[in-house]
Amino acid sequence: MDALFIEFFHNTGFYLWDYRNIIMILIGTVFIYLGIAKDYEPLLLVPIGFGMLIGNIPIFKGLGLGIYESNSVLHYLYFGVTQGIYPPLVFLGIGAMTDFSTLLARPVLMLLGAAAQAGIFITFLGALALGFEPNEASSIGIIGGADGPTAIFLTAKLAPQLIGPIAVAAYSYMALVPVIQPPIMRLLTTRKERLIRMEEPREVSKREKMVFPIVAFILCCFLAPAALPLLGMLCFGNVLKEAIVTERLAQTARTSLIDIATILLGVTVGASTQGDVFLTPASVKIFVLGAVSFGIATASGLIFAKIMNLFLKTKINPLLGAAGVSAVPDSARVVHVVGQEEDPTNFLLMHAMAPNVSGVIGSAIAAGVLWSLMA
Amino acid sequence: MDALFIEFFHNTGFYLWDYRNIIMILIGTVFIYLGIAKDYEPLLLVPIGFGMLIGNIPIFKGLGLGIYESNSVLHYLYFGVTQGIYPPLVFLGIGAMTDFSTLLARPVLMLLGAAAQAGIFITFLGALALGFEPNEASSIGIIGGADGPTAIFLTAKLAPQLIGPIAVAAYSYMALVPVIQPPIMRLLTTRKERLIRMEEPREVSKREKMVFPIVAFILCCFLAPAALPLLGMLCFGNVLKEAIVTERLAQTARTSLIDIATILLGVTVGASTQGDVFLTPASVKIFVLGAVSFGIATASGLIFAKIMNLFLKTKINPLLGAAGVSAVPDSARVVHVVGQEEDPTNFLLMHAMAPNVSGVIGSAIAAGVLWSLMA
Amino acid sequence: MDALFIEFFHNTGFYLWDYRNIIMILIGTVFIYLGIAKDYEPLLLVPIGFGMLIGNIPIFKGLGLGIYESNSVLHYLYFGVTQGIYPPLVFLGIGAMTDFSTLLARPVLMLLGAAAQAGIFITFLGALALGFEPNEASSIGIIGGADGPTAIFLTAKLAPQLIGPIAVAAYSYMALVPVIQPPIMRLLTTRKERLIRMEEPREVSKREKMVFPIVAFILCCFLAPAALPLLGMLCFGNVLKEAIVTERLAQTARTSLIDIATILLGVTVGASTQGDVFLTPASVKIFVLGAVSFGIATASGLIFAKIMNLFLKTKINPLLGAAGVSAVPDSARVVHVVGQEEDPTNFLLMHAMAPNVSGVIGSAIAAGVLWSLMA
Amino acid sequence: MYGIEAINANNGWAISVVGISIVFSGLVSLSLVISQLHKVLALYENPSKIKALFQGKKEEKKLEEDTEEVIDIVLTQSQKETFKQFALLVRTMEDHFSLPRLLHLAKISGLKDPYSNLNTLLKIKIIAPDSDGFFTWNKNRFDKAVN
Amino acid sequence: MYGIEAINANNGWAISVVGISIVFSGLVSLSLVISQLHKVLALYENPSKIKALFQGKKEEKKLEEDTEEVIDIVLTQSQKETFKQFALLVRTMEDHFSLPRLLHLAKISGLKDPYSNLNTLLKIKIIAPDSDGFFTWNKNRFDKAVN
Amino acid sequence: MYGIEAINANNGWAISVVGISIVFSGLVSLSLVISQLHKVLALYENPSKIKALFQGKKEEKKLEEDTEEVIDIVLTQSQKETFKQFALLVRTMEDHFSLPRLLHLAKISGLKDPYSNLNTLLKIKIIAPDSDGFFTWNKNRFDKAVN
Ligand code: NA
Ligand code: NA
Ligand code: NA
Repeated sequence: MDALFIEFFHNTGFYLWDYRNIIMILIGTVFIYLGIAKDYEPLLLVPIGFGMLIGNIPIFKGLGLGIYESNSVLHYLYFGVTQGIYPPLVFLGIGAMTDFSTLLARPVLMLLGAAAQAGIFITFLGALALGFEPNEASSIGIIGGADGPTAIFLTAKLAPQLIGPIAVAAYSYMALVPVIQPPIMRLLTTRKERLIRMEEPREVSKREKMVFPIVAFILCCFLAPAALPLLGMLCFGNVLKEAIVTERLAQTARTSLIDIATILLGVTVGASTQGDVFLTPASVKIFVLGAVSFGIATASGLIFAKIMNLFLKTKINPLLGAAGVSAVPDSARVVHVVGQEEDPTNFLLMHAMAPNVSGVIGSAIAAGVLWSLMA
Repeated sequence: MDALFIEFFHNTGFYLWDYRNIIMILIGTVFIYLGIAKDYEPLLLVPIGFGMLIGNIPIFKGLGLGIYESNSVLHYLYFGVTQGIYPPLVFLGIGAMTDFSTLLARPVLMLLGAAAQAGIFITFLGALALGFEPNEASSIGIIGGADGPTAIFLTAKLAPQLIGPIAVAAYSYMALVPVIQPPIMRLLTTRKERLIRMEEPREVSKREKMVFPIVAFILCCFLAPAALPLLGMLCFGNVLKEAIVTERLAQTARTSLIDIATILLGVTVGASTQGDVFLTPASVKIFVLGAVSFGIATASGLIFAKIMNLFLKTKINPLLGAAGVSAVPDSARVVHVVGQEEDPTNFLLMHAMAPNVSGVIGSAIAAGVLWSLMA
Repeated sequence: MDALFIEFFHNTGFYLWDYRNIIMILIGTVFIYLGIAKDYEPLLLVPIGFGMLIGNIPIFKGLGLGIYESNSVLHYLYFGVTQGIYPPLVFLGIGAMTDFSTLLARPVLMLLGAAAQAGIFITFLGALALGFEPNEASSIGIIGGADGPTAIFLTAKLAPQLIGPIAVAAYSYMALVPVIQPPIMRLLTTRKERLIRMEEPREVSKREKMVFPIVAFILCCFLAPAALPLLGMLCFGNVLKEAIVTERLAQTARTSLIDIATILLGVTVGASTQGDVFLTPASVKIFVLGAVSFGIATASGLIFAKIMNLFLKTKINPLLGAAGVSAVPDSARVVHVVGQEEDPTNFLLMHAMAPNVSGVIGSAIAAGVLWSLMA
Repeated sequence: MYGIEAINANNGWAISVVGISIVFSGLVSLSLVISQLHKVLALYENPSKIKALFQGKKEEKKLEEDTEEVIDIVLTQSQKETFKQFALLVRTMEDHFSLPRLLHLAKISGLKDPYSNLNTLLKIKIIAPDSDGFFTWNKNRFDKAVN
Repeated sequence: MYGIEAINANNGWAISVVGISIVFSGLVSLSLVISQLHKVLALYENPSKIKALFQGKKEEKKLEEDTEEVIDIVLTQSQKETFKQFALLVRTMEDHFSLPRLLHLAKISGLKDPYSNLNTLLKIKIIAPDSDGFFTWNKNRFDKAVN
Repeated sequence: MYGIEAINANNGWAISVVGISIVFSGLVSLSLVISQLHKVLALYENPSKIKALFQGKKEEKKLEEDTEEVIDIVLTQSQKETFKQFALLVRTMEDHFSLPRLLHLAKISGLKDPYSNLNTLLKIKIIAPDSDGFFTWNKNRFDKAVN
């Protein structure tokens, strides 16, 4: 019997644990804390954080417990990540909850959503310079897209072995947007610029909203067919939303369906960060590059906005440029808050949503381009 | 760099497009329009229509974008169609929302639901005559069942290569029921017949409703075991609905579950209609046969109702026969509207639901029979 | 044509039926009846009951109708059972609806949840004695855990061929808890004991509830890593629930997600009970052992409670011990009812929830231990 | 192969006849069974009806008794909210419902602090035990308490 | 391989330039299209507006007529409940809605006894047919009936 | 093989003893940890309580100020509907909530025209900024506006 006790003890976490598991468990706990206490992207940080706990319980191989063991439950649920199935489903839900009115009211703001994607490609160069393979570099660059599902989708297709670190980096920085962006925004804009008021957007007709997703889908996917899975579902969801008659489908897409996808995506991505595979020099580089790419993306958006002002009659508030990184809706919210520091009566939020959502489209296109150039 | 631009351009839809893609994109747009503007079966036409757009974006092979490429997201979602998994789930939801009261109140009306299925077998003969293989002919015949999930299920089992055209034909004609049926109904019935009023159905007890799905399931599946997947789920859903205590399961079955299945079924079936595989002579034949089968089904229902009147003491309104084709609830609604043209105070809708729902059972049995005779 | 009629007739249930199918269909009907009329665990008995009907329609092999035919729809849905995927999803939902307050208020009651698991191991010995293999004996023992998903999960991992009988036994006895437990409770407790009143539990802070699932998960899974899939999801669900900010995810987990998992789990487990594979001597032994294990579990809980009272200053009502078998919330409800027989003003329910939910954790740990010792 | 020839070759006529006959025999037999169903069930149903009637009476009496008493407890807004939700749940149950089942539903529906709130409901007699182990909802007192 | 060397080796510059240009051309062209969109749609929209206006008037007249009559039917509480749910459904439809569609929605939303209740609604003229085959909801009578 | 023999052969006794002991050690250690938990958390919690108290006072003052003013804007029925939904959302948030978060929730919950409606709410001061960058919901004005 003692033998059995000892055998069993050798299978417990108290015997099998490794300092890297402990580190990851602490990180996971911090993620959960940030999500709950600081309300940073809770819908993602909490599942990912708890997933980190699940993934870093010290387990013995062979029983089929670990996410990397082919017959484990986690492995089956992880399938939706590795095959890039969850991200389009999440986009379907996002499409079903996104209101493109502000974008339709002032299309020129879409350019800001394009400019901010410069972060992706500059980071791509940086990653190459740090010695990553082109496919890995592309996946790292996409972190600058500030769009979790897009990053996971592209990485699943180009560099599956990096899903963990890239997803975690992307979501961490998306959560830290309120910390990362403001200093850059203050640095690159003058008080006078931050005080600029945007005029009320024009009223947008129901029919415009209805036609938009169809036009946007055809146009963007003709240009970048590889953006199909993401943009297709995003626009499909939006059609369901705007076409009243399909409200019940839109409702399900924006509740049960996206929630289920989010839960499973979050917890499995978190569980994929097993200490031994996650705590590597590559991950450190990825985090550094990720931070850089967020900075560059923000800066490009701001600067491009200032350049636009040289040509526009009615100036736009350059802070809006920072919302181009997407990270919906946090970066739009940051723009709003920074704007209000100067003038509490200046309501920038709804205007910031335009570059914000076009940033989503922008990074989906960028992902498509990178995918097709690397594959 | 120019080289790269050119290479990329060669991967864009602007270079890869084919006139058939454009045709399908236009058809898809028409589907979406009919669904939204004309409110024809929007829950199916809109997803299928947008699916057609997704499936006809010109893409380059090899990346895993197309629905027919084994590692594409669309392919994984399409699995539920090719393996016939979505249709039973849809039937589960339909069962959880169907009220069989009117059927229980006047069981004789079930015969109309049987008669209308003649369309299936006559079309089957027509398809054979046009040179289709028996398995294909069966799948084409089932279009006359006017029941999308049933048609998709049988086709997935017997002639997977025809899923696209048969599903599209089935749903198109189901959507066009308000256009196809009325003329036939007016042609085959006299004004006097159309004026017949149905007596109030008797009150049906909760317990009857509770026992019905169990009895119906056992009886029908003993007779046609191959109808098991469809009738099993239909009756199971209805049990969950009628057994109050399982309301929460019925609620989920009739909302999230059926919606998710509908979204995925619709968009992937739509995406399966890639111009090159869809625009074929076979598809044209299928559409012709589909139209015919709807006509025959409607006619058989009407004529059988008139025959029944020769024997019944209290005559039934022969228009009800047209509701036997199922296409729930559109054909019942058509019966109601045509009836009101003659007498606006004649409320036929609830009576038409009886043949309507028995038409669903009828075509499920027919599908079972064909499946077992062909396999 | 006659030939065809005869051929078809040979494929109908009227020709293929076997007395065992009829028996199982009757059992299935009884399950549905108990669920609906007696309100015994309706959410499980009704799906399982109807699943029995589905699984026992006499079918001909080869077409892909039966749950054991690799290309049948039922087989695909059954995959979630055989791979142990549904149980963790169900636990996710349970976690998202469980309130651990009473447990946190009086942790000592957790011991009752541990004591009741003795039933598992004593039954395990009994099963060995009746000639079952160790892996089978473990799966049979876990019936005493009075926790359907746990039983199904462990059996799927250790003795898949027994899933049907073990799941049915587990759920039957869980449903029969109001019949099985009371006599044992009256037998093993004195009136004086049954009259003991529990003092109001202290108020539990939101933060305690928030930290609990994390602590519980890490602690239990370090000790028994193989409990990871079940406890991980249970605690994850509870985190989503307690962390307000993720309410929408918790909401989906406790509605659509658990309902879908429950429907599919119930109906497929039911369908797996095909007469020929289910009605065997082994099944009979399993049912006998199952009944025994429920009895022993109840007894152990009660007796342990009485032992605790020898050491506690403020005595606890030994009836609470019976709630340690989990079977949430029925056994807690039984405790409450039996308590009220003696004193209608003694409200034991909320106190009984503490051993009740710790019984869930207890049997999950037991399952983990057995799994790791057998595999 | 085309036309009649193809039909004959594939035994089309027989298949069609068999097919439509099966469909008919299925629905005909089902309609026959149904037409008898309610007669079979009729007998089985009466007792329950009577019982229901009987319970109805009992309840009225209870209500009258209560109207005298007063509720001497102050409820917070959030409590009132929760009580209203409980009221909805009870509406979905039989007149004489089981307390644990209500609690179960309350927890499933995510009502806040189901235990303590249920306790209060019992304390202020909005939920009262009946003679046979079940409980009844006293709408009367509930309205008083909530408004 | 590291630094500029690695970038050159992997054709990084070209890829980046191509990438960002595609992103821009995509969003620029899209914004151009959008900016024209509402002008294109403008014409298409007017007729509908006029029609809506027209219908609005028709309805007012109908309402006045009704106010005279009285509702001589007693409704159970549960009927009133269901009617309120029907009212909500109707709110989601056009002013002149199709009865079958309403029934369909009612069944989908799991209202109880949709048929008989709909029938009652017609009998007490809360739902009334209009001239062109559709039906309208008579809020006026509805309020009378329910309260 | 049967009986005791089978148990011995399969090392049954040891397995059972190990098994039950693990279960116990798991739940015992967990209960020990829990029993200490609230003491650990106790200290950590006080500050927040105080703060809450403090905020509570601030708000009252604000309310008083408002009661004078009047709301000089006419709301459509649908606006009122939406505002009520906003009210529900706010109830789920802290007293001093972040506007973007509210907007986010509003969009997630599919309220109609979240932007314009939120704007109106700000214009008619139902949502008012507080001193430290967050916003508060003025129930007082809300009731006036909606009823
Ligand atoms: Na972006
Ligand atoms: Na049909
Ligand atoms: Na247990």
